[in-house]
Amino acid sequence: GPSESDGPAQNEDGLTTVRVGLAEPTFNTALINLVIDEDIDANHGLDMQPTRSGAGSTNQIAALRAGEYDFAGVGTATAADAVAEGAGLVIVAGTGGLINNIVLNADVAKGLDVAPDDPVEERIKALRGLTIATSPPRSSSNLTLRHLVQQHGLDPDKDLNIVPVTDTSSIVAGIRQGKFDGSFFGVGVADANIADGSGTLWISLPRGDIEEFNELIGVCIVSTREFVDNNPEIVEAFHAALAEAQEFVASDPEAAGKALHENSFANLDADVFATAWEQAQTGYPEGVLFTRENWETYLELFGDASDKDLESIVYEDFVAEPARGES
Amino acid sequence: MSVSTTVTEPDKTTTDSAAPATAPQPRRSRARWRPRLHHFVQLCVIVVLLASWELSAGRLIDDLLTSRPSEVFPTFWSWVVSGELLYHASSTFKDAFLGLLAGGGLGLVVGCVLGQSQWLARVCEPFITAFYTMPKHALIPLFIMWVGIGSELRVLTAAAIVFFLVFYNTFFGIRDVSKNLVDSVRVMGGTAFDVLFRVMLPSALIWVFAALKLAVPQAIVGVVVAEMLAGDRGLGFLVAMHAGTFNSDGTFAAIFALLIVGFLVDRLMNLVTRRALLWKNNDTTA
Amino acid sequence: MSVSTTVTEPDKTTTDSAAPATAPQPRRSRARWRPRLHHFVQLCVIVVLLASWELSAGRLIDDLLTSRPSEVFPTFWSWVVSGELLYHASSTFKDAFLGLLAGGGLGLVVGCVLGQSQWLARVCEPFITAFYTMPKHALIPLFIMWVGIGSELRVLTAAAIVFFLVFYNTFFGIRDVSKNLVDSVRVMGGTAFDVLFRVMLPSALIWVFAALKLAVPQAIVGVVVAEMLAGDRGLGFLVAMHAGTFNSDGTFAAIFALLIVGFLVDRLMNLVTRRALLWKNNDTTA
Amino acid sequence: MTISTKETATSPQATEPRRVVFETQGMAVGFGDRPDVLADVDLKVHAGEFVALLGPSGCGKSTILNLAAGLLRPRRGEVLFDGRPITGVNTSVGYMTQDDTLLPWRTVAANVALPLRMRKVPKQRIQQEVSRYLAFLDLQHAAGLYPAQLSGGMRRRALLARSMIYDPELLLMDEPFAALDAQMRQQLHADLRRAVHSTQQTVLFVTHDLTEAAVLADRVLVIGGGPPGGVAAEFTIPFGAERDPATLPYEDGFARIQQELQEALTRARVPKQKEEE
Amino acid sequence: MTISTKETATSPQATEPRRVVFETQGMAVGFGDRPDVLADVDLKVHAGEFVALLGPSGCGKSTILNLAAGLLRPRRGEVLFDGRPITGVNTSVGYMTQDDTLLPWRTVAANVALPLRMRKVPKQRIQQEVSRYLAFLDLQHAAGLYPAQLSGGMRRRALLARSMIYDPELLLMDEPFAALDAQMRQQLHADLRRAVHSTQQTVLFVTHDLTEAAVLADRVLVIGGGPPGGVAAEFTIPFGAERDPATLPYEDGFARIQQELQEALTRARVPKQKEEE
Ligand SMILES: Nc1ncnc2c1ncn2[C@@H]1O[C@H](COP(=O)(O)OP(=O)(O)OP(=O)(O)O)[C@@H](O)[C@H]1O
Ligand SMILES: Nc1ncnc2c1ncn2[C@@H]1O[C@H](COP(=O)(O)OP(=O)(O)OP(=O)(O)O)[C@@H](O)[C@H]1O
Ligand SMILES: O=C([O-])O
Ligand SMILES: [Mg+2]
Ligand SMILES: [Mg+2]
Repeated sequence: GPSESDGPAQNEDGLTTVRVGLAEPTFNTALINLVIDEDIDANHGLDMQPTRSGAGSTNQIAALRAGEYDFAGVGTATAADAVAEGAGLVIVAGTGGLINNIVLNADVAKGLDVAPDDPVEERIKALRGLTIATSPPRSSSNLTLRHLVQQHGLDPDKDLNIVPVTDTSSIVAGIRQGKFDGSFFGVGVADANIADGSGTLWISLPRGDIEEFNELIGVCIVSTREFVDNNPEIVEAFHAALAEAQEFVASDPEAAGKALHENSFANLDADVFATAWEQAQTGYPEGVLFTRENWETYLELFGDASDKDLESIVYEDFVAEPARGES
Repeated sequence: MSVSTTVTEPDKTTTDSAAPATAPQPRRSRARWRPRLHHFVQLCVIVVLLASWELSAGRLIDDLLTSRPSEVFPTFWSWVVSGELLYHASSTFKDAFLGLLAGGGLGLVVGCVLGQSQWLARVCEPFITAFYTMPKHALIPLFIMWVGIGSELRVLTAAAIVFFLVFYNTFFGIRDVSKNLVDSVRVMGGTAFDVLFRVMLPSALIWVFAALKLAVPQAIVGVVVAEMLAGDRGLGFLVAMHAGTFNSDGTFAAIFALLIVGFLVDRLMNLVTRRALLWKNNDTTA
Repeated sequence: MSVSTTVTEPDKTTTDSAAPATAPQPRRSRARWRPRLHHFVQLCVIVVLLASWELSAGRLIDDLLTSRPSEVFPTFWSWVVSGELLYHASSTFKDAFLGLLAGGGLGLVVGCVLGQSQWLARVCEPFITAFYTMPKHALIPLFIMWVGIGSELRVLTAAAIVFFLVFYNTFFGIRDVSKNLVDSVRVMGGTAFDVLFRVMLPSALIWVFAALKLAVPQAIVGVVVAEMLAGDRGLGFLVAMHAGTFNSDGTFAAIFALLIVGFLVDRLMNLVTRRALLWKNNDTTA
Repeated sequence: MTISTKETATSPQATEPRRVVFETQGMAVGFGDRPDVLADVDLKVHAGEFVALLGPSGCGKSTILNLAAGLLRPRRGEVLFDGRPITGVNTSVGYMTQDDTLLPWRTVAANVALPLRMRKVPKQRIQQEVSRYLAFLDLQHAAGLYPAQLSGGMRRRALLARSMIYDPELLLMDEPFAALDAQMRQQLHADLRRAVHSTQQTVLFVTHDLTEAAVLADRVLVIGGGPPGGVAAEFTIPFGAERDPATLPYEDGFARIQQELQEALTRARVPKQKEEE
Repeated sequence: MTISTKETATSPQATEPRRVVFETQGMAVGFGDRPDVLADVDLKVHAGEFVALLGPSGCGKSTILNLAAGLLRPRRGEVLFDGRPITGVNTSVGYMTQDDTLLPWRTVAANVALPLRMRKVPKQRIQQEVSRYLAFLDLQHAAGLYPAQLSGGMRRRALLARSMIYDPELLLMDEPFAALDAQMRQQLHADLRRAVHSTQQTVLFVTHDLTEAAVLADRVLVIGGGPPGGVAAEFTIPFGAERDPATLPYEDGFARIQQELQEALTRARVPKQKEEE
């Protein structure tokens, strides 16, 4: 692949070009999309060149390491696993809490003797015996779902049937046809079911249904150790641009939502967007930080679930200075 | 190239006809296995390769990219012991086998039916060709929309791949049946039924077996790709899952499992086709 | 089956030898194309199939699962007009071609080298077999770890698949060269150089072309699977992306593109191999 | 035109009036919209007779056999079998073609048994007959082998056994030994004569090798002179039914017959019109 | 044992003392750890002579040709070419094997040109020679065709042209026409005799067809009596160099020779020991 040591180039406007690998737009990655759509990057001397592929976190990291990108948006769990295996990644921003929701097939939801507005404990226990689709084992979503049901006395291996889906292709159709009873995915996917009435929103993390997860950063932007060491000012500018986007969302969610819907989410039905944005807008961490507390919360919740030695990860090595929020 | 060794016995050189050349001979493959020089050399090759891998890992190449034998094989062994390997391998095989059965059976029937007519063949040819050559794996996302991500997906994928292989071969195979063979059976007193079951189908069977030699590995490829794209079991899932969590030991152990599978499948196919086509492969005379 | 039509002219029946049977004849494929009955029937088949698809869509089957021709073809056409199709198709072809070149070239060289020795062949056989039969697509996750998800991944995947096909065929092909052919050239005064370049390599070339007929579609499959697993361009990405966004029109349009690709590749391969193996396919006499 | 050598035939069949098994009357045949290949052909094959059709390549020899087997219809004239017109596939003949039509997936014994099995002959009877024929043609050791395991000569003998086992009224043989080497051909000539003699089999035999025709047949019809061709000459071969094909070429008079056949064959290559010019 | 027919040879070559091209002296040959296939073989081929080796299958005829081509070494004794022991591949011979060794990816002309191209003969010279040989063997129209487009007989003629074009001192031919049908074989016999006669080519020809041997050769060596076998009989064929292979069989005395060859061949099939019993 292209050598990582080629320093980022200046474009004709005097902006520094940086390559960013992103998944297809979901609300997990709304902030970085907002930065690009609203040209916030230019305010910080950067010209972000996004590549939006269908690739999951693992492939994003592979591409980053192979020198295809300077930054990539990935799930925290995948980043942590990679670092534990010696991948040498550094988090430069925490861009989202866990902006996931559980959506059930509407008929399945009706058939349960629990309602969508009953206490969250009841709603989780009601998942017993259901088939829920989510990302592959050990991805952030998968770990979170398992943890979630475990906390409420369900055995994720026995009491419900968790089916992994690598790409999101089957979710909407699957829920609609009853191929599975529900899904646990990033907001914006199964919201299509909510919008057309074939699905019922059961649990929403960005809405704050599960308090325990409020301190959790589920998605972040990473770069390589080498890039961060060689380009501290770019990393700082990158972080600052994202922080500006977060502030925009917090201060004027409607305008931010409008901008997103017009650009990155132009294909999304207006109702679907509205439902999703309603949940998602409160899910972005203040200052796009990834604090020591965030990391410790992650370890506490998921440290045991990983087969990697996450405890061996040194926070200062894992998180770039601007994202620590310690200065 | 090798010279027939059948005319060396003195009492046989007096016969005119080639008869003695055809006396059934003990077959080589039946001989009891005993280690030979090349087996030893093979062992050496393996040892040297593994040693250089082990020594270069972590020095010349990033450990994360290539793992190392001393970590791959214990991982592999732990799967063997825990039954995890058996679980995933049997899932892959089961789905491939079902796909083979469904796709192969359907391909055979449709091929036989359409293959009866020269004219039908000409009409269908471009469609068959297009589907035959098209990368069927690209249908997997569509299949996911149709049947979800369970066992059905993997079986359907394998079946779709196998169907076209077997159909194509049966279709063109059955049209390749010698008119002379058919005529000779009719003159002998054979009915249309005799012609179909005693000439057409057995003739096409060579082609079907040729197709199967391709189809079995392809069925496994189909299942493995489907497992990588979606699913929670099987050898393809094992590779994707370990690669997906940057576990190179596991990735290589899973690939090693697939290598063994490849080898065994090849040997098995040789055995099966050799038995079934005994009449074809046994030409001991030149 | 078809009867030779070469002895019907009166002035030829007087010749003893078979010479007249071999006078070059106008080739059928050179005849100017004109529509025939079966072309019309083919058109009908297409129309009927599309019509029943259109009519059943949304009634018998969920629109989301099968889309409908009236939506698929406008989508397809819009890609043609916008150049999107060209962009993705040329990406797929470029990567497949590079993979074919790299894998084929390397396979040819390594096959030639190892194929020289009977003994080497025996030693290597089990390793070759295992890698040959193994589902190479399972290496994609590993390749992703190695080279990322860009063009390199797709080229590497295609190359890995093609390498084994070409290598295998060259390796066993070169060993299949008739000893008689080699001896005859040596007796005529041929040097070792003559034997390699005038006998061995041309002999192996039949095998290489046989391998290519398999390898070209396989290279495309490899690239498409890689595009589906990771990437941001190519026909495989187009399928996966549209299926992934529940856009069944787009999914079918992309699959339709692959169908056309399959058909064109087959025709192209026939053309190329027919030209290259002119001497082999041209047996006009029985 | 009937050229007959002066010597009298020694076999009784050659002189007595006999039943006609196969006969064509004013027969013409052709393919598609092309002109006739054969026209005005009148020929007869009597019961117990061994008739050889000799002629250059493409003159229509195989076509005549296909007519007899009912695989082809004449354009004009009559093609009669046992006095009745042939209307469908003629299952009263045995047909041994030049190509190998043994079913490759059946052993020799199963191949030879096939006509009887299709005629629903009882199993035990089949076994007896197969053994008898295999033994007669020296194939008993090859009973369990597949065709691919046989030499060319053995394959020919197996085909012969299969063509004869159901006792067809007429045995059609289309250049059955053309692909074999001289030695093996000699051996099979002997086998064939022996088999034909002991079963009194009627044979219509196609060849373009004049020695083969002379060595085997009671009567040789030279086909040619076309297109459209016909029976250009007819020879009666006088050496009797118990002749030995291996030594026949060294007997007195044989060289004469060969030479006459050669001349007739050469004439048969020239189209009729040219001959008349 | 030398049986010579009484008639005197008419060609001058048969009587004059001539240079010996190929010779074996007390030669023995065998394969691996198995016993000798041939032993105590003394044979000579003189310049301009056409010698046929006749013998049953497996007796070692091809082995003798391989020795002459330098593709095989004797176990004992001498194998001399032009009086010198053969040490490597003998490029002074032309070798026409039973199998088709035309390179299938080269046209007829390119195949025939091959020996000259490898001998670095000037391009123009090559073209002339190729045309000459193709015309001589009636292949001029097939120059641009690939072997797969030829009939069996044309392929044989192309091989013959390729084996002769570089004017080898000795032409080795191993059952070159065994796979052809009788008619084509006859034609090629005539072509071969004509070619050999006009170039005064020395030939060592292997066959197991005694008529072919008698029709073509000046001298026939019957190989057999093994294992280990040797030269079991020798015949001089008296019909001279300008004979016509097509009519030779009808000449006086030919049947006699055939019969004698047949007897010698039959004896050659029996191992020596048994003969002595
Ligand atoms: N099915 C057919 N369609 C068209 N023409 C045919 C067909 N069968 C035979 N012919 C033509 O009829 C003529 C006679 O063919 P036939 O096969 O009977 O010749 P033959 O005497 O058996 O020749 P050979 O000795 O080469 O076998 C030939 O000119 C041939 O081209
Ligand atoms: N390369 C070899 N290795 C072992 N044995 C061989 C080899 N070549 C020939 N022989 C043996 O030597 C003997 C003579 O073989 P050769 O090929 O010379 O016979 P031939 O007279 O040419 O027979 P044919 O007429 O069948 O061609 C045979 O018994 C054969 O088995
Ligand atoms: O994308 C995730 O890995 O959750
Ligand atoms: Mg014929
Ligand atoms: Mg030989």
